[in-house]
Amino acid sequence: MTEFIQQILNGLSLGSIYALIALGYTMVYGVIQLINFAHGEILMVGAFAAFFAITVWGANIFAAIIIAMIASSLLGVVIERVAYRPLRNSGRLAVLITAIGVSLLLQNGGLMVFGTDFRAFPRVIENTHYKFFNGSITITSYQILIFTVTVVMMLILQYIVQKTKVGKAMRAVSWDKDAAKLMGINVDNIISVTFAIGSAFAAVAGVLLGLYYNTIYPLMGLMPGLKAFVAAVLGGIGLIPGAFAGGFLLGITETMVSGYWSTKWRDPFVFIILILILIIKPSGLLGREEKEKV
Amino acid sequence: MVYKCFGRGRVMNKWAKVVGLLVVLLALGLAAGCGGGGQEEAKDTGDTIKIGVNYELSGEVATFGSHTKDGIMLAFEEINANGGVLGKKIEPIVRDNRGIADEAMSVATKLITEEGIVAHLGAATTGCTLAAVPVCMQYKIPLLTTSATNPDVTVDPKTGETREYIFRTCFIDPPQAIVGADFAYNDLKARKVAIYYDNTNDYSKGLAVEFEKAFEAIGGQVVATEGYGKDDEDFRPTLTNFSKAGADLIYVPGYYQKVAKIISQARELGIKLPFLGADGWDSPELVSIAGAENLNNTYFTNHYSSSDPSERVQNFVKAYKKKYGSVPDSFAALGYDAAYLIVDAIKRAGSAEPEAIKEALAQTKNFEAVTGTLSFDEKHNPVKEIAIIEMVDGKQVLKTKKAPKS
Amino acid sequence: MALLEVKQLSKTFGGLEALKNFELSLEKKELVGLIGPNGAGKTTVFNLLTGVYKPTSGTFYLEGKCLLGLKPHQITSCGIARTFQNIRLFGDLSVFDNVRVANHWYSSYPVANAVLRLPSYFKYERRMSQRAYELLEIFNLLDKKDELAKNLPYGEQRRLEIARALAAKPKVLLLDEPAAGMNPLETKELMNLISWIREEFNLTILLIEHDMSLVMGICERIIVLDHGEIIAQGTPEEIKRNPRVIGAYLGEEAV
Amino acid sequence: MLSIKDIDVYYGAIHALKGINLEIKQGEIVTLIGANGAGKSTTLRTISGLVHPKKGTITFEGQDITRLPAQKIVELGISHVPEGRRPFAKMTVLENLELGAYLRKDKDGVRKSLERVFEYFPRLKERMYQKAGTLSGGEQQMLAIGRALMSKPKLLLLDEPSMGLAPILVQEIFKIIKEINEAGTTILLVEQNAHMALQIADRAYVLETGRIVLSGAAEELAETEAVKNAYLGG
Amino acid sequence: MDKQRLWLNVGVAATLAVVYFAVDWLIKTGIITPFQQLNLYLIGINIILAVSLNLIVGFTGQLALGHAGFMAVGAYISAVLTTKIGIPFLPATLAGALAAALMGIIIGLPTLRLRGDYLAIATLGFGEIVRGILINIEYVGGAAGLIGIKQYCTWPWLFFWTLITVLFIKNFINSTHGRACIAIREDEIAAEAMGINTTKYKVLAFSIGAFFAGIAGAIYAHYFFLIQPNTFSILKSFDALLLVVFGGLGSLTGSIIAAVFVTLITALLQDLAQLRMVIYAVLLIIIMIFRPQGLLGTKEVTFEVLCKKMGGTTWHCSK
Repeated sequence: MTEFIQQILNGLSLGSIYALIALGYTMVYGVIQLINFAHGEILMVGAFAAFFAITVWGANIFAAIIIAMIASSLLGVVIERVAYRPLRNSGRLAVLITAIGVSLLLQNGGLMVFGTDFRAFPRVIENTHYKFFNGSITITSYQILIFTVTVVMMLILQYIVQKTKVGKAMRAVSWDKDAAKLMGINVDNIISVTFAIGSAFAAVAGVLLGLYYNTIYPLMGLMPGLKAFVAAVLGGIGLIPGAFAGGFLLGITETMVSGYWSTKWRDPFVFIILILILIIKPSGLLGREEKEKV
Repeated sequence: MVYKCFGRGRVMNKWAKVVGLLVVLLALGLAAGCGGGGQEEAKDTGDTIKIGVNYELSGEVATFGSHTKDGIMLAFEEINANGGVLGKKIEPIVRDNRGIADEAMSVATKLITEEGIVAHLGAATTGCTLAAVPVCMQYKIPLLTTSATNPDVTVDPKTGETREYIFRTCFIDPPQAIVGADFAYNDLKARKVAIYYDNTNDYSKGLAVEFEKAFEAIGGQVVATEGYGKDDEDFRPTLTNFSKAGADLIYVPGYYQKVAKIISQARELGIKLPFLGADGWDSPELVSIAGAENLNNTYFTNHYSSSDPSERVQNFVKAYKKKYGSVPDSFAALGYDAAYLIVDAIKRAGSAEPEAIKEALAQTKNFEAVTGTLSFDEKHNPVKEIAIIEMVDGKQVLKTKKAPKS
Repeated sequence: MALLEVKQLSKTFGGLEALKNFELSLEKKELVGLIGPNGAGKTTVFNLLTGVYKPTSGTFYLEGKCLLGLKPHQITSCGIARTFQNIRLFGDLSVFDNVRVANHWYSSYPVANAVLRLPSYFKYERRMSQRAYELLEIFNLLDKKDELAKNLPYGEQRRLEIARALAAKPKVLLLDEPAAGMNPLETKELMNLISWIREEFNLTILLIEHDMSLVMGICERIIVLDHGEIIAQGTPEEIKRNPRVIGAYLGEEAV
Repeated sequence: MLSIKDIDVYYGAIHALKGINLEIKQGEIVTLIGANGAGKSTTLRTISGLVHPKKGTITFEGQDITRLPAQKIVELGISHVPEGRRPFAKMTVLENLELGAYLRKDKDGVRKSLERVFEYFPRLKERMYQKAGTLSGGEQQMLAIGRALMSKPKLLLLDEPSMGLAPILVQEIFKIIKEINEAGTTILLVEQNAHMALQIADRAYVLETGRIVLSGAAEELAETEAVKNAYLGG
Repeated sequence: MDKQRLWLNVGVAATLAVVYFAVDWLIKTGIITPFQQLNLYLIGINIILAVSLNLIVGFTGQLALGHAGFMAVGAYISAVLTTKIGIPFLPATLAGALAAALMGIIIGLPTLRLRGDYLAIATLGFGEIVRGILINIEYVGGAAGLIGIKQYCTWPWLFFWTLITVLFIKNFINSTHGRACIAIREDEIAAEAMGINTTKYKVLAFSIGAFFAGIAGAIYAHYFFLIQPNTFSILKSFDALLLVVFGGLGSLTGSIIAAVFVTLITALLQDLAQLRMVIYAVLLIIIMIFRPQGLLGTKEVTFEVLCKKMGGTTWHCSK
């Protein structure tokens, strides 16, 4: 039983990270229906920005996170301007390919600029272990930190989108760009803001990933990015609570499969579950199936 | 009339785009040319000996490839500075195979048939090396790999015959696993071990299998075996299972970036058992990722130790540090050795003909390398001592050297 | 026996009753109009009859055969074809191909014949083309046959949609607001066309329309829906004078 | 108030508007009638900045707005009710109306405007917290007009307000359009239903394939043979 | 009309024969270098991949990201048959392709309810499942891959299979079945309403696409000596999708041109070592920005079009 609880806890922390990355993914998707494949790389750049802020300028962790968020936001906005905006009225697949191109560029550019080594992310926060039930269950302060940050970020994002003026404008742009323009909304600016916020989230995820796993690497965003995308789809893409739920479901499933069965079969198993869920609920866990109006 | 103007406007627009594209391409080409030019040495052909360097410089295993390449380039630089070989300079031709097998084959084909190399260095991973092997066999060009440990690389598994043109500077899995098992049983007095290997990596898998064989052969017991994937970041569940299985040592034959996390996560969970690993551990990053303290009571088998006091090793470490600013890992050392070995073979053969180089390579005896004194056996695998390194407060300490008893 | 017999058809969308106990009986070659305010459930009737939606209860028969639970393409092959309120042409296909596609279900040949270009491929293709020519000629679209459907002007798109529906060889044709977005002149032409194809193809037609001049002009019978229920049916004259219809739909001035 | 001079508009290779000239005076209702694809909607989209003309100028209250982006034009006081109503279906009625006042900073003024909209359309008040997508077609049209009014426009562009609506609703909507105009908002109305449009409009323009072919006082135009035959069903 | 078509066909066949024998001769005499030859094979494989994926994505409008999975099935089944069981190349290839087609049906049937990005992610998952399973099967070499495959694929085979693929899919597209697929792409509901069994055609498109991806896999395995699960990762699926989008969704000739172009670019960039992928990525972005609809859009380059372009006689060939 305690082992089960431990596995759940491990799953929750892994899930938090997926959820945090998926939030940014889903937000960008929600507004412009673009699968921003470069999201994982934006995360990587954020992590490196924090890394350099700490190791070179001696910044503390909060300053480092702020710097990472600024760097990632700028990058996100620039990517949107340069690579996605010219294609806004083109087919979706063209943008998808461009996104893959941007992702490749950042990965390989990262390898050239940052080098091919795995780098140790400084342990700027003490990782305390809290033990329960005679030490059979351990919770680390990193796990608590990641979980809390993810929940808080989700609530912030939900607040921004649902309650603020910018959020309403985002939803309007997401539904109908021309109609939004007629309301006096500057669609280009709103999309830039969306990318900035989504990328800032990615930066936070990147820093946490670096802290949690101790390493950063130019290709570090690849797999978490893909998994987070899967999580976002699993929960219902474009939905903020969906990204949250999908991330946790994915994280817990992964740890359960590795803990009780075998790590070897984890990925195939996770994807089989994904397909099964999609077959039963074709628009994800929380997505409502929208019949096309005839 | 209006329509015509409009039509021309569009054409103009298109031309503007094409011109723009060309300008960008040209700029990129120039940038690329400069970048590429920096890599390669003097290009006056005729008077140089061309050696192909086919490595994983991008993609998921770029770390290995680029470190090996760094070691190789350092060696060639030194050799050229000392007058080259047979009165000629070495011209290394560096290509990236992205860690993809078909790319490695394509690179090998191009290097051999278009660039005219006389010997082929690479690749770092078994997969890419195996893709280059048939090409080198076909065109009779000696291939020297630095870190492909799979036995099938130098021996055709179907016929059991040694591949005539294929050599390697690293030891293969069995000797390393045998020494590891020997050390675990006799020096660390371990009786029950758990094995945790990288399931997506044949190197790691091979070591796991060989270690299990060797350890059980000398009387030990393997109580748990588990694999992890290359994308796994969370090893806590499995580690929790291991400590329950009653293991008194955990053998982790993987690469440092995962190993470091496995160890630090184990220590987090309060698992104080000794860890034993293999050459994949060798990287300065191991310490920075895992934390010095966590690494106490861990050991690994390796090609060499940068803390080895021998003059040869220390000279290499110093030169490498000077050029690249970091301590060389095994990949760099193996690459460095491979470059010297090829040149040595050319010198001994007195000719830069592939056939002659191959003959000379096959007869290599007691070649003094950074990674030990090396001779090739009949299977073109190096026979050399294996270093066992202990991690003490974040420092690599040469614990002992052992020859594999098979 | 009536050609199309609809019995007690109902449809609920998440608690909202879109259609309640809809009854309809269409005789061969009848031309019936379906009118009512927005959201009254007119298009829902079409979607139920063509299998796009599954009814919550009730059933319907074509020539005595129960069509309940069949997929849309199966219903089409039983003899019901339709047009759409918001024109759903195959935009990137040519006008000609739009019509040929609708021949598909009764004039197909095995994939192998197509891939190997066996004689039957040519035979059937010729037959399909022939039929498409004829229909395009009738609808005066032949000179536009190679244009992409999306590039046609609005009125022609509406016509093409009807031509495409006819190519599916229906016994019953459902037209959803065929005159929407047409000016009175075009509407008049359309009325003539509808009457003519009914004779020519022996069709039974059910149409939804807001343009009262068209509905009153050519329908023999009109059914009025409001909030999912039939509130009146009868001849155009009867409907025009029906106080419930005036209150819910037509308004005072239209009388 | 608004004057359009010689504008040419292209959609890709299609020449949609060919040298359109148009004039709207303060307080008028002006209607554009014409067949589908004649360029009526394009004219509105050009005025509101959704598309930009290749040549020609548009001036509003003496200011050149030809090249201004859509949001600037809204700011100047032109509000456009697009064809097909286009409500933000997943947002509530209230949120839709609030978005209409996106650029306004005067909170009290916005509240007044909201009350005014609810006066015109009491049904919207009843459905304030309902998702716009669940409204019926007529209610959506009311919402679209209401949303446009929230920016307190001087000029209201209406694109096919009667499209797809039951006759009884068409009458209601037109009544309210008249009311809005009488309360001081200038209106440019694009209508398929020429009959209704000419009844409430002061002046009218007839568009055919991207050109203005007729213009004049609405009553006079309604009497001309050409208009009668083509647009009023004889 | 028929006579004209006959002459056209004869002309096409003659051109193809000339190309075949010319290349055959050039290879034998060594004028085509081994490296060029290798790229010729890559071009062939890429053409097959792009054309078959275009049927699914470009013509039927179903976004699929699992093409590498089908390719892997074809590669592994055929390679196991030739190396472990000793079956000749042709039947092994067909078996591999049929197995892939079966996979196409298996993955196609349940996932057809999914639309757009949901289908994309489900097919992506399928590709990863195939890869994950292959890694865990020791019989086929696990992660290290299957080695010792004979290089059975020679120029005649490559030419034959590329030609068969293109002809098959071209003929399929230009038939009522192909029109049915395109109708589904354009408007699924309307297609269904016009009597098209959309499920059947989506599964058909998936299985035909998968079949030829399987062929590409078999050719790949029997030219490159070894196959590894990681070769058939999601990146390979992206590569194939890239060719399709780059050539133009719904343009077969576009896919072919894109396959040739991209393979050559990759080969040319090889000399740049680390920089190659950076430049490749930049090129990709630039090209997509300048031609978002792909090289040819939905147009095809045919002999007719070429004749017209060159100002020759126009073929009034009413279809």
